[in-house]
Amino acid sequence: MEATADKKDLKKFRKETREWLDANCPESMRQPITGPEDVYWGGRNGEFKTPDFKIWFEKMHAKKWIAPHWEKQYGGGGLDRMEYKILTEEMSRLGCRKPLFSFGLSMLGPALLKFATEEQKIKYLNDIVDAKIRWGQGYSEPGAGSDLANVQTKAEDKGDHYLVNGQKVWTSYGEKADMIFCLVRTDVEVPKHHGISFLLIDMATDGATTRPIKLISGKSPFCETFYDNVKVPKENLIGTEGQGWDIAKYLLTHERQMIGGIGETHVPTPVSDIAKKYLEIKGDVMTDAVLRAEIAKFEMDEAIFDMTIERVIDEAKAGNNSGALSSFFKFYGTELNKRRYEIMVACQGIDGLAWEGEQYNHGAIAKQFLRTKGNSIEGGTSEIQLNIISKRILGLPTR
Amino acid sequence: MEATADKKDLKKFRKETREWLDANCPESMRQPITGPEDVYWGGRNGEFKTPDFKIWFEKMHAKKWIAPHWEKQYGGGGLDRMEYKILTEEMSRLGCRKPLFSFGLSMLGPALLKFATEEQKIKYLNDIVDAKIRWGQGYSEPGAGSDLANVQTKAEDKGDHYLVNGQKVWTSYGEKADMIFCLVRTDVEVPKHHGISFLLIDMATDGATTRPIKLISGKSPFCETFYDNVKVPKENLIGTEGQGWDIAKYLLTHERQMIGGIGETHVPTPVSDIAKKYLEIKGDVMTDAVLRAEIAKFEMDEAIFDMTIERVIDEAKAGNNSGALSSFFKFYGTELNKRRYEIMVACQGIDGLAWEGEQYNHGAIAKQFLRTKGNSIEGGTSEIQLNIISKRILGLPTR
Amino acid sequence: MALILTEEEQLLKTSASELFKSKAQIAALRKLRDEKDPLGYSKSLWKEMSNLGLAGLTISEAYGGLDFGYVGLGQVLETCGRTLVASPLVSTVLLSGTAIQLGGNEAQKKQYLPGIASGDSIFAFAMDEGKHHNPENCNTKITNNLISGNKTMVIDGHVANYFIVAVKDEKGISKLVVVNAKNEGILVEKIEMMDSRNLANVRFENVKVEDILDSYSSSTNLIENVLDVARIGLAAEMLGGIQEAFSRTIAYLKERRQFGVPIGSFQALQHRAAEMFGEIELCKSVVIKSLKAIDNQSDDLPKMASLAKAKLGETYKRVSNEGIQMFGGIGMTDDEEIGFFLKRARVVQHTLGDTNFHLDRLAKMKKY
Amino acid sequence: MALILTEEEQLLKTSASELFKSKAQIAALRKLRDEKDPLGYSKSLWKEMSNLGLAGLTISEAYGGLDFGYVGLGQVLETCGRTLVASPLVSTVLLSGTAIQLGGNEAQKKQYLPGIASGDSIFAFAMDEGKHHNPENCNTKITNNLISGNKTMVIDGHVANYFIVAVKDEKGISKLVVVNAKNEGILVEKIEMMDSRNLANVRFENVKVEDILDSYSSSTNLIENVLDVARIGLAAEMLGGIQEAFSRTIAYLKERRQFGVPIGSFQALQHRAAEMFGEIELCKSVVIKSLKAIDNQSDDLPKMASLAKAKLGETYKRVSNEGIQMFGGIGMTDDEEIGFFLKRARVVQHTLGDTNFHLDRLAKMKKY
Repeated sequence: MEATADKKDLKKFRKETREWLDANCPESMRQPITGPEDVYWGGRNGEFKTPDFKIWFEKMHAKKWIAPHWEKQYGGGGLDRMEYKILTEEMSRLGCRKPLFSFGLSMLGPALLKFATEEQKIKYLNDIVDAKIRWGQGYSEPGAGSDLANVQTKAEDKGDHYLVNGQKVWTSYGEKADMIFCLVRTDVEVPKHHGISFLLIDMATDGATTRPIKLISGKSPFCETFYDNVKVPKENLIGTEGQGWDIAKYLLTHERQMIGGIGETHVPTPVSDIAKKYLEIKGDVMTDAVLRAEIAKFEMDEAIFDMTIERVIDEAKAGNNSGALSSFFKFYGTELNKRRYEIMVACQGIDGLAWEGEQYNHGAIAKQFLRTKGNSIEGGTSEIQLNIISKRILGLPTR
Repeated sequence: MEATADKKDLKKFRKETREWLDANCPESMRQPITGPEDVYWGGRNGEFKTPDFKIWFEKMHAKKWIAPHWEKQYGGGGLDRMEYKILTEEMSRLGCRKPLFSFGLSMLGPALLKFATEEQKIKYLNDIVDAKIRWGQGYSEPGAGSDLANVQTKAEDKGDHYLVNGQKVWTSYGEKADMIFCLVRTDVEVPKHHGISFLLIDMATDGATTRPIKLISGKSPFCETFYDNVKVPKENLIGTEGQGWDIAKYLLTHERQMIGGIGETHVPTPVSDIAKKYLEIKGDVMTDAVLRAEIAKFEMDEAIFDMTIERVIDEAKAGNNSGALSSFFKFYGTELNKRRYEIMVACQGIDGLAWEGEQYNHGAIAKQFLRTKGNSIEGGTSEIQLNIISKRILGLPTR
Repeated sequence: MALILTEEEQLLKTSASELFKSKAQIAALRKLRDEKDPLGYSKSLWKEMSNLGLAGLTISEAYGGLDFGYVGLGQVLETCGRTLVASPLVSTVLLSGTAIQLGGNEAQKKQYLPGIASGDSIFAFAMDEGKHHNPENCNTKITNNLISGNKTMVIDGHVANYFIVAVKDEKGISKLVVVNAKNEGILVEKIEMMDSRNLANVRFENVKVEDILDSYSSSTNLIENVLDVARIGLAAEMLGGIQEAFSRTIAYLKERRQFGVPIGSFQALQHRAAEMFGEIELCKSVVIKSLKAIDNQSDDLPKMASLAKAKLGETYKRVSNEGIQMFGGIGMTDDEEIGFFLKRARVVQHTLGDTNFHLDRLAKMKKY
Repeated sequence: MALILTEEEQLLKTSASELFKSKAQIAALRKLRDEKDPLGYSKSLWKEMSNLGLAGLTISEAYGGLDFGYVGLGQVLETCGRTLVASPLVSTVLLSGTAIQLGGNEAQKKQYLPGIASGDSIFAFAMDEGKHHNPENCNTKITNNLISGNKTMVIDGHVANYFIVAVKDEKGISKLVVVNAKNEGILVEKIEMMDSRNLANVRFENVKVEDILDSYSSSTNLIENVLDVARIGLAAEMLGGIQEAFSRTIAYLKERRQFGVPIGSFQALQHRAAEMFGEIELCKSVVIKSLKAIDNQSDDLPKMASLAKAKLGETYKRVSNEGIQMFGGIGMTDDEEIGFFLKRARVVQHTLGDTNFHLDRLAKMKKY
């Protein structure tokens, strides 16, 4: 009987949610985003691109739906699992954008919820929800790509603060970050995984600087960040000294699922529709038979990958925890995306390889294509994911 | 002027060779062979399938063309490099079969020529040419597949003889072999590569037995051979004690080139011709577009692989030794052959999977298809070849 | 429709698995092969399977079945795939049972389905007429209730009590008809296949027809529908074979030592294994989703069937090839069982359309 | 016809290689790109190349060339491919020079070839009219010695002194015509491409024609023959890029350390590298054999051209993708040069027919 009562409540919640969203979400905030400049990132220098961005953020903020599933004392909406799911579904149904894009919400938040002190949670989580701080991630270093634990950035204990020296790379939009969550080495005596700590660094501190990295796509979505005798207060340590590696691993699992496409609500245009636009079709059949076969195989794998996400979520709901699968999702999702763009470029022929010019949309396809090559590198390379699968899931021996 | 004289001589040699072959090779010995039962293997129990086999062997034997390029004291014809090439070309032009199939000629012979004593050469090489002994190869052991040096079969020094105990596998037609050339361990104290010796064992000796291995193709072209206190005279050792690994490596290079298709004169039917026989074609285009693309890619790679053999031979003639490439040829040639048979089975559909019945040629295609799966395992697996390429050619580091 | 099994379905899977574990290991198939068994399956096993209700899983209770649905049948087929169980499940239940259930009228169902559910009647489904699956290629004609034509690849054709035959009438309209195997004019030639099972070529010469299955919106749709259900069922069987071949390969990688270490410690093999693992995860998803599509009478059935048969065909090929390669020389021997999966993979690939056929069909559905 | 280089050809390759090593590293291409150079190539480098005779390699001595042949030109193109040298070699020498040499009459050769051989005239070859290479798609018409139509992907179209244009006459017969770039009615739009080189879209509106190239057995064959020669030349360029990208990747595998060891010690990467090595061996063979086929006027030219362009396209794609992946994050940066090969691989793939186009053409040649 209780279950029935619950169901009724959820039905009501869905109805009210939909009505509220429909009444409050501006029309322009229901359009797909066109790129990373087309969203509100918040932060000390955060700007609303149009008044609608501001309206939408403030409405959702007042409703406590910036972090709907966080507890109320942290600025969250306190929704339970089912309510949160319904809200997500209804937003996706109406095409509502997220009111705030934030690595604080998607990456740092989960770590704080699990590892921070109550005081830290109240301070930082509320700041995230209020869009006061724009966060960046500082894991990778020049010498350590896949070997993430090879952290060389040092944080020396100076009593009331750490003195940080070193360099990070691959910080997304690092030049715009107010603060960075970092892996630093606090102990050089112990084995490399044990001497790492998780530290929050304010980029306004003396000695902290950034430099954008230009990619093969011509764009610079990442930065190098440099730390030259940067003083970081002790209270900015999350967890205990030496716990950094555990926290990082916990977050990487989240990140992998994101990059692999899990939780993506955005449904891309079928490549076969794109192909039909650009390629010769005779009697409903593409004349480029080789590409046609490649597209059919791609669409098969894409459709079945989506089913796999669905299945694994269903299994998880039924209590079958398949956490180890995140490596598989990261691997397969990014390889699929690379295939997608190879096909898109092949479909558009020489036009898809133009770099500039209005009629070629300023080389958008060529640049996106190049960007996808990084998918199987960032967030743990495909090779690392395959290592993890073979060891943790298949139990194959190491040498 | 000397070069011109040489050229004239060669022209004459070619003419005479062609005339002799045409006059002496029976018509039935110019037909392609249908299988391993359709050739003359020689040996103590050797049988000629038809009188033509006997005629052809005896004519060639009298002409000293069983081993045309070996020196005369060993029963060879004493032909030089160019003459031997011309003879091969003319035989292939007329479709003449080899008069004798023999692992003695193709595998043991080269080892004896390089490593045996003069006495051993005179004895064994002449026996090979006279088809007196049918030879088998005893390298692999049950516990050692790719790890060929892990030889467990022991040969103990008993003064005038070795006492051999152990087991070999994958001896081609082992149950028909009169003698076997074997790797045996003569020293267990030294590192594994150094304690191996190369021994000739007469299978008529007490304690030597064989058992056929049935393959997934249903056929038994290989044997296990067992050695239970087998006494082998000391003079049957080739090279010195402990030199076995060097001899085996030398022979494996020969074998790899053979399996990879180098030196094969047999030109297989183009798969596209086979496809046309079994698949629907509309307006000169196969309706199975996916298979069509696969065939086009296969024929591309096959044609260019042939060009690569041609190029590497030309480079070798020009003094550019590419011996290390034998691993590449073994790898690529066998993988190509597996692709060929996958396509052939796909072309013939369910008919290609029949196992018996006259109208399905007694399952010949299905059985050949299954047999090809061993190509990338025997004579050093594909994985071993890739290891060799990455280490010896590319110079990639070992761990 | 969550993509998980109900408790009942899980239970069914377990009990089928226990039965096959004791009665139908690969050794049983080997025995049928080596003894050149004229039936090609074990009658006593089929009896036990029927007693467990497996033959009637998809048949309504009204006709003696359990009305358990195709997700359930799929679990049994998957379990059969694990040890390559030879039984009339595909011919009689998956293909013919489905045809009668979907296309038969009340009287026809009453007449045929109870025999199927009890395991007493063996049915064979005669569809194709060439070496490649092609439903459009049908030259078997029906005139005055008599049929004539040549059918190929008829599973269990040599032991069937009844045939369900795809024919065309004078107007060129496709139909499914029921023929009693005892009727005159039927010539059956048994073909032993690579996978140690049997197909038959069946010649019909003016053979009397018992029934025409005509209780479906359109008979062309009926045939496509039956084929799609069967393709999904075969995909479920393939899933069992793929998983079994893969887990045997992984076990071998852990056990076999070369150069002083287990070969499973070589990274090149590890990555190939990890990639296969991913492909198999995909296979699991498309199989359960397509089985559910049958039970839910989804409009997507044709698409789901082609996705399932194409993907499973591709993966079975890959996993069975890698199985042999990773087992090495041992894998090439008849004594080792991994080769049986390679053989089954190829035969089932070419049953009811191979990967290429279904990729092409998927492209056609989307008009490209 | 042994598949090796003569001493002269080897010497030529070495001297080209030395020139490019000092004057045309990838940094030179980067500079042209970053400065948005209006020509897209270095005039002084082109002058030096011409002084070395590179512009006249395939032109008869009678017209100021060296008559060195296409194997020689192929070595220079391969060397260009190694550092991605931007020059008018493809547009002017490989495409247009070949067209005039093959299709021009005595007077035409006398008029145009010396300018090409000396490096003074830049020629652009205007063939395609869409985003995909398709010689059959030609809507540019010639009437009363005036041509009208739109051409796409014209290499060096923005800097050409002359155009060679594929057109159709009133009877629908294909022709190649020479147009002076100064003539009225020509609209050139320069397009900067992903590989930092330039193509142009060229619009011809009633433009006067200087010459029609008509000294070849058939003008359709002339066009196919020119295209085949150019496809092989591009394959030679691609071979250089493939080898360079691969050797840089191998060097990086030896140098880059992770987890305390060079990443080249990981077997999974080793096997992928070894497989690429094999593919590159194949590439070398088809390039030299097809270059020789040009010089020997082999009947096999169309087949050889398609084999070369298909195989090199496939391999350049693979090797350039693996290059980025194996370089990891560093490979994604513009500072590192490996990405330039990825970019060039895609543009050259879609020039004169991609791998798919040529696989299809090979199948058509064999009527399947």
